[in-house]
Amino acid sequence: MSANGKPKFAMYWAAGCGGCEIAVLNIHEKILDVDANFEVVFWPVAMDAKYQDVEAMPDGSITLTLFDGGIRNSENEMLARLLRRKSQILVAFGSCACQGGIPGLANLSAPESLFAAVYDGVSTDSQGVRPQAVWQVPEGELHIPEFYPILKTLAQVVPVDYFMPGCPPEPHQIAAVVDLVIQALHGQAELPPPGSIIGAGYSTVCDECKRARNVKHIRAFERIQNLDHIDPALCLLEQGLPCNGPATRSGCGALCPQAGAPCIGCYGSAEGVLDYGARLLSAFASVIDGNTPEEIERCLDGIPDPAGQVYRFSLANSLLRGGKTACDDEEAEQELIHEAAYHD
Amino acid sequence: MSDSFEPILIGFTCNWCSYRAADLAGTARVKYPPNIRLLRLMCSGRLDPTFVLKALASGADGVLITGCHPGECHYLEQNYKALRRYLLLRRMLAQMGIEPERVKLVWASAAEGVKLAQEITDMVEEIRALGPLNWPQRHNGAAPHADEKAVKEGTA
Amino acid sequence: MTQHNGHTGQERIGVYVCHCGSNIAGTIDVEAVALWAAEHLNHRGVVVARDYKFMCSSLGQELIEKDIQELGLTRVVVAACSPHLHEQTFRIACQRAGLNPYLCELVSIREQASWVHTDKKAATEKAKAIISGGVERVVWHAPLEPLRVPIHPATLVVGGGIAGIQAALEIADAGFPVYLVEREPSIGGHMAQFDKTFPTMDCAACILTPRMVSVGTHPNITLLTWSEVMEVQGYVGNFTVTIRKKARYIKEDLCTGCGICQEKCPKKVIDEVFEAGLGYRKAVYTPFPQAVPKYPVIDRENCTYFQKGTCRACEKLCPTEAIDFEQTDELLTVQVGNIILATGFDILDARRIGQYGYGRLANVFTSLEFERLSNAAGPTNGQIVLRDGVTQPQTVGIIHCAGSRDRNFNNYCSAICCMQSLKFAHLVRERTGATVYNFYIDIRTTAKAYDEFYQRVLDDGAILIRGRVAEVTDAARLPGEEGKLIIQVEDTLAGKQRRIPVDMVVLSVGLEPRHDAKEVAHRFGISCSADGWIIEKHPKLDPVATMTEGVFVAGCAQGPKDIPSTVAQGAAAAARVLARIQQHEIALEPVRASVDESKCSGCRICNGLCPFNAIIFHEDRMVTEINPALCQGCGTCVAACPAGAISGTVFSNEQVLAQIEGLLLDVARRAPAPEPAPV
Amino acid sequence: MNKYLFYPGCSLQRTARPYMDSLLAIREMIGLELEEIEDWNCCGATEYVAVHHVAAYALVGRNLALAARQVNGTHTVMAACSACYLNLAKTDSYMRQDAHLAQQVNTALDAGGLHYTPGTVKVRHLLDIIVNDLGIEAVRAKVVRPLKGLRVAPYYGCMIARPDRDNRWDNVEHPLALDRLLKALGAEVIDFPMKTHCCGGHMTQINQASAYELIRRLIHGAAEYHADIMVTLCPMCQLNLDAYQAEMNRYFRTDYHVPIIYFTQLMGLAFGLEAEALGLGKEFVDPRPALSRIGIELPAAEPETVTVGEQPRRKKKDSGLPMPRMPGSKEADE
Repeated sequence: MSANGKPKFAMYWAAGCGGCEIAVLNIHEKILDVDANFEVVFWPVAMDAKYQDVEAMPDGSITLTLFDGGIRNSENEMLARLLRRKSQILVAFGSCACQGGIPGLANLSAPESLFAAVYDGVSTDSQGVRPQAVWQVPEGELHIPEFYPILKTLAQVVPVDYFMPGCPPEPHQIAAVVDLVIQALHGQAELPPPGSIIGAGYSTVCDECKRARNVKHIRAFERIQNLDHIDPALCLLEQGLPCNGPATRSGCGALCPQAGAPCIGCYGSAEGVLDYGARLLSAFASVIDGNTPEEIERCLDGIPDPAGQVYRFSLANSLLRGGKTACDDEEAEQELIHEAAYHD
Repeated sequence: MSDSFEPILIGFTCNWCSYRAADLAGTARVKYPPNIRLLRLMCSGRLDPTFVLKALASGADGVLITGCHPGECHYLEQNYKALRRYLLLRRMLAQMGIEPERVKLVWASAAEGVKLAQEITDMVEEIRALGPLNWPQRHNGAAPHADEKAVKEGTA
Repeated sequence: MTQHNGHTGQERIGVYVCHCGSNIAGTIDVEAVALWAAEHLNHRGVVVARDYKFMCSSLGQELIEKDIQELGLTRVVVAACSPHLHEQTFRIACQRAGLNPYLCELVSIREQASWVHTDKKAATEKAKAIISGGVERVVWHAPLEPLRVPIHPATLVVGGGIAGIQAALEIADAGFPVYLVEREPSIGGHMAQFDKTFPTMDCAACILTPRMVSVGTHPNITLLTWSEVMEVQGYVGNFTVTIRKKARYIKEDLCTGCGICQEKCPKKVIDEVFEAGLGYRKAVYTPFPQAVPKYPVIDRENCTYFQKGTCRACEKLCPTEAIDFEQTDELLTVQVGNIILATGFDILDARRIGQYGYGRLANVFTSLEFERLSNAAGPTNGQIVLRDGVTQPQTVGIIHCAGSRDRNFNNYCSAICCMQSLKFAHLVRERTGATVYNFYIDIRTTAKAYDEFYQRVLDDGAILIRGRVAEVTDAARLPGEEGKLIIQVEDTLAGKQRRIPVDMVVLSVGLEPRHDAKEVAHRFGISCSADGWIIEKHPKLDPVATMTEGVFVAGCAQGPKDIPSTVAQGAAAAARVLARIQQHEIALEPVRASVDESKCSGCRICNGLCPFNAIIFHEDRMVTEINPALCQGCGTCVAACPAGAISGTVFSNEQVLAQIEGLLLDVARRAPAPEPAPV
Repeated sequence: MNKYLFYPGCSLQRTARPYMDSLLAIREMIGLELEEIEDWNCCGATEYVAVHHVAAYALVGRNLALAARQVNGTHTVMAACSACYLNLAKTDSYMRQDAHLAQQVNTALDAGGLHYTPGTVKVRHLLDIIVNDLGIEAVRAKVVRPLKGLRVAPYYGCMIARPDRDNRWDNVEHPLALDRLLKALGAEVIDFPMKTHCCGGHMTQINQASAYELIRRLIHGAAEYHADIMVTLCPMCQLNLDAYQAEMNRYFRTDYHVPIIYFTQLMGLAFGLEAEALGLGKEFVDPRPALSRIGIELPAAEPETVTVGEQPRRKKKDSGLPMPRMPGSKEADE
C-alpha cells in the first residue's frame, strides 16, 4: 500500500501496437474508478516514470500490473522480469502478451529476413543497416536493446497470474475485470485461481454469434474480396470464408462476424486447448466436401496462407511456434544464456 | 553426429488396419528398423493435427500417419477426414520450414504387414538422410520449462 | 503441455514385462527393462516392475492380481503381445483383483519390437520407450463400464427377395415379430423372374412360391409391399423406423385378387421391371400371377384415369368394389431392435457396353431378358425367339463377364455369370437345338455340383471359346455374315482372331449395387465400398454384420452371390439377430465420445462428420450431443472439435499426448531445451 | 469466347487445308478463340516413334515446351489432327509417368534452351472442345441450314477415343460425341458400326493390300448403311479414305463412292457458310451429288450419278418384342 493507502497499479507496453493501452482508456468513466482505487506508479504511456524508480520499489509492492505486448527484445524481457518481481498480480493483457499476437507471426521468419524487410526496403534511407546492440562512437559505447531471434509470450518468460486476451480486450470486459479486482481488494469478491483466463468466455465465438448455422460441407474456401454476395444471416464459414470463430475463445460478443467479417482469432483458444492453430486446422479440413486429394487440394487453394490463417494471433504460443530460421545453434545459445543487460 | 544419427519416428496407426498390419508384420517376423514407435488410435480420423505437432515438438524426427485405404475405413469414411487434415497440415508444415518427407500419410490394410514394414523402412532411411529435426533447437527459441509453463499458462 | 503433472505421484502403477518364452526375451533384455522401469519411471508413479516368463499364464495373472491387492496398485501396464490378443485376458485379471478393467494398458513389445527387430540393444531401448508411453498413457485412464442396451424383440427386414424371405421366415418361425418391407408390389425379387435355377435346373417358381406364401400367411410377419423405409432413428436394440406405404389404390381388405381389373384395364405398358422390358403389363397389375400379396397396384403414371381424368374401368368392373382412387400414401412408424438389409442388386445397364450393341442391334439380349424369354410364364411362353417374336435362332452367342472383370465397368467378378451362361447354353440346346457359342475369360464353377453341370453342358454340345469378345457388329465382311450378328473375338486357345456369325447374342451382364444403394446405406448409418456394395463388418469372419450395431446385411446387397449363398446369408443374419433378441440386452465397448455442453459453441463443425448419425444438434439450446449408443468410438469428431468440447474415452487427447511424451522420453533427454531460470 | 493454344500440325497446312479453312471459318461462330503456338514443329506423325523413342518424344516435347511458355489465360492445347493430338497427349502423359523419359526429353530440349514440366498443359482434341466446352447447344443455335435428309456416317478413327487418359469421351469403344454433334446440325446420323476402326494409316505406303482391305471395310460399312457421306476429324483418315478410294475400288473391282469430308466443313454448311470458304470441292470423291440432294450446290459441279438406296436397312416389325429404350433416343428421332 502506498502512503495514501491505495493499492498500486502499473501498466507496461512491450512488443505490441499499443492498442491495449488505448483500450484501457476506452472504458470511459470507469477509468475514474481505477484512479479512485489505485495509485498509478508506473505507466509510461500515461505518466513519466523511470525504470530505476520501479527497481527501487520493494518486491511485491505493486498490486496490479497490466503487461501488454510480447517479448521481442532484451528490454521487453528485462521489464517483464522486473515487473514480475515487483507485482503481486501480473496480468498478460491483450493478445500479444497472451499468445504473441500479430508480432508473433514474425516467428515464421528468421531475424535476418525481418531486418531485410525493414532496413532494405525501398522506402528507407538506411540501406544495408542492421541494428547493433552495442556500438562504439567517439563519445563512448552505445547500447540498444538486443533483438531476440523469436518473439515470446509473457508467460514464456515469467510466471503470469492472469491472462486477458483480445486485440484489444473488449472495454466491457476490462471494466468488469477492474470491478472484480476492486471488489476483491475490498474483500467483497474472490479472485479466480492463478493461471485463469479472465475477461473472456469459456466457449468459442460461435456461442455468441447470431448467424444461422447448418451442417457444414465446404466445396471451396474463398477470400472475402472474391465473394459478390455474403448472406448477412448465415454462418460465414458455410459461405466458404475461413472464419476462425469456431476455435476462438468467446468474450468479444462475436464482433467481427456480426459485422460481416470473419473472426481472425484474437481471443486465442478455448479452455483446455493445447494448440489453437492445430484445432482450427483440423476443424477447417474436416468439413471440406471432397474425398479425393485433387478435390481437397482444390478446396485448400482457397487458403493461401494456412499458417497465417490458423495462427494469426497464436503463433508464438503454438507447439512449433515458428519456422526454421537461418540462425544457427550458436546464436540460439547466445540468446538462451542472455541475461537482461540493458539498463536505462 | 550425422554418422551415428538414428532418427526417431512416431507412427500413428489405426486399430483396424495398420495396427493389425504391424501385428501381422510381427507374426510373420518381417524386419524393419527399430526407429519407429507406434501409437494406436481407433481410426486415422482420430488423428488430431495437434498430435503430429506434439510429436515433432517433443523431439520426433518424423511422423508416419497410417490408415485404412480409401473406401475401406472401418468407420466407413473417416479416413477421408484424416486425408483432408493431412493435406492442410502438410501445407502448413511447409510454411513452418519442416521438410515434407518428415510427415507422411500411408494407407495400409490389415493384410499389408510387408507393405507397412517397407514404408517404415523407406521413411526411416529418408529421414536418416535428412538428418535430425531437433525441433526445439532448430526453432531457435528453445522451449521454456514445461512445468513452469503448465502452471502459469492457463491455455496449456 | 505437461497437463498430467497433477496426476503423477497419485497413481500407483505396476509394470509387467513378459518374456513370452523366448519370443520377447530372445531379443529384448526383459530383466533390464523391468529394472529400468522400476528405477527410471518411479517418479512417474511406477511402484513395482516385474518380468515373468508367461504373463498370460494363470501364474502370471496371479502375480498381477496379488500386486494389485497387496501393493494397492491403481494402474497396470503389461508389456507383452498385441492388445488384439490378450487385452481381455489382463483386463479380466485386473477385474478379479478389484481394479476396474479399463485401468489396465497392454503395450506390445513382441509384435512391435522383439519379432520385427534383430538389434537387441535397439529393441531393448525401444521396449523401454514403448513402456514409458504406456505408463504416461495409463495415468490418464478412467474407470469405465460397458454400455448395456436392451433389445426390442421385433426385427425389420428390408427387401423381399430370397435373402429377405429366408431371414424373415427364420426369425418369424422362432417366434419373434418381423416387418418385411419390399418396394415392389410383390415379394420374390429377381429369383421370381428366373425360369430354371442352376445347377439342378429346378423351376425357380416351384421352389420359391411356397416360401412366398409362407411369408404372406405367417402370423409373425407383417408384410409391407409397395413400401419403402424413409427414416431410421435410434440405435441397436431400439430403432424407430418410418415406412412409407405407397398408395396401391386398392382396398386390401376387399380385394380377392381375382384379376378382373387387370384383364379389363385398357392401358398396356412395357413392363421394365419384372419382364425386364421384354413384355407388357397393364396399368393396374400384379407383376406375376403368383405374386404375394395377391393385391394389384395401380401405376399412377400410366393409369388413364389418373393421367386423363376418365376411364375408371377397373372400378366399374371390380366385383368387390376394392378400387379406391382416393387412397394416399401412409406413413407407418415401427419399433425394432435389429435390422436386416437384403436390398439385392441391379443388373449392369448393357447399353453402357457400346461395342456389344445392346439397344442398337435388335437381337442382342441381356441375361435378364433371356430369363424372361425362356420362362414358360414369360412374354413368349418360353419360346426362345429373336426380337421379331417368331424366328427361332439357329446360332446363339453367349458372352460371359459382360461388364464384369473389366476396368471400364466393374473390376469384380459377378460370381453368377458363368453358371448362368452355362444354364442358358443348356436351355438353348434343349429347347431349340441351335448351335451355341459361349465366350468366356475362364470358367468359375466352384460350388457344389457346379462343375458337373459344366461338364453336362459341354456334353450337350455347347461350344466354348476362351476369349474376350471385342465387338458385336452387323457390319458383314465375309461371305455368310450378311444379316447376322458377327462376334469378333480372339480365340486365345486357338491363338487367332475369329468372326462368328450368330442370330442371337446374350450378354451375361454383371451384377451391380442398387442404383440407390448409397442413399439407402446412408439412411441406415452404414456404408458402401467404392464399388457400391454394402460393407460387412469383416469380409471373412463377420460377413453378415455391418459396422453399425444392430444392422445386418444379407444377399447380393453385400456383394454378388448365387442363390445358395444368398439363402445361407439370410439365415445367418437371422441367427445373429435371434441370438441378440434372446440375450435381451447387449454390452457395448465404452470407447465413446461425449460433448462438454458448457464448452460447445454450437458451431456445428462436427455435425456432418459422423456416418453413424450419433451426433445430434439441439437447435433450441444450440449445442451438440453425442448419442453414446450410436457412437462407434472412432474419435473423428474429437479431433475435429475446434473448441475442444468433445472428448473421447480410452483415446482422449490427454492419453494420446501423454503417450507421445512417454514414447519420446529418451529423445527429450537427447535434446534438452535449456532456458534461463525465471527471476 | 473460350481461348485455346492451337497446334495446327503439318497436315492442316497442306493436304488438310480444307480442314484448316473450315475450322477458321466457323471458329468465331462457335466462340472459339485460338492462339497459334509460335514456332511449332512437326509432331512426328505415326512413324517416328518407331524409329527412335526419345527423339520422337523430344520432337513433341519441344511443342509442349513452347506451348507451356505461351500459357496465357489458358493451359489447354488444342489439336485438330488426331495424330498430332495423340502424340502431344501421349508425350505429356508418358513424361508424367516416367521421370527418366521426362529427364531425357528435357536434356534434349535444354540444347534449345527449353524445358517442359509434364502436366503443365492439357492436350485436347478439337471435337472434345466443341462438344464438351462449347457445347452441342451452342452449335445447334448457329444452325441456319439444317442438313435434313443427309445421311452421314460419323467416323472417329482409331486415335482419339482410346486410350482415354483423362475420361474425355462418353464411351471409348462406341463414342457418341460426333454423332450428337452431327444430329445437332440436322443430319441423319447412321449407327456406323466401324466408327473407331482403323483407316489403314500409313499402311498405304507400306503394304497396300492391307491398307485397301481396311479402307474397303470402312467404305463398305458406310455404303451398307446407305450413308451419303462419311465425316472424319483426322487428316490422315480423310486422305486415306478419299484419295485411295478409287484405287481400292480398282483393287477389289468394286464401285463404292462415299465422299469423305471434315466435320468442320459440315458445320460450316449448316451454319450457312459458302462451300468455297470451307474448302469444299477439292475432294477426290466428289461430294457434290450428295450435297445437292439436300439443296446445297457447290460451284463447278461435275455431273456424276450416285446410286442411293431408299430403304432403311433395319425394318421394324410389328409383331416383335420391344426394343430396349436408348438414352437420347428422342434426340435421334428429331
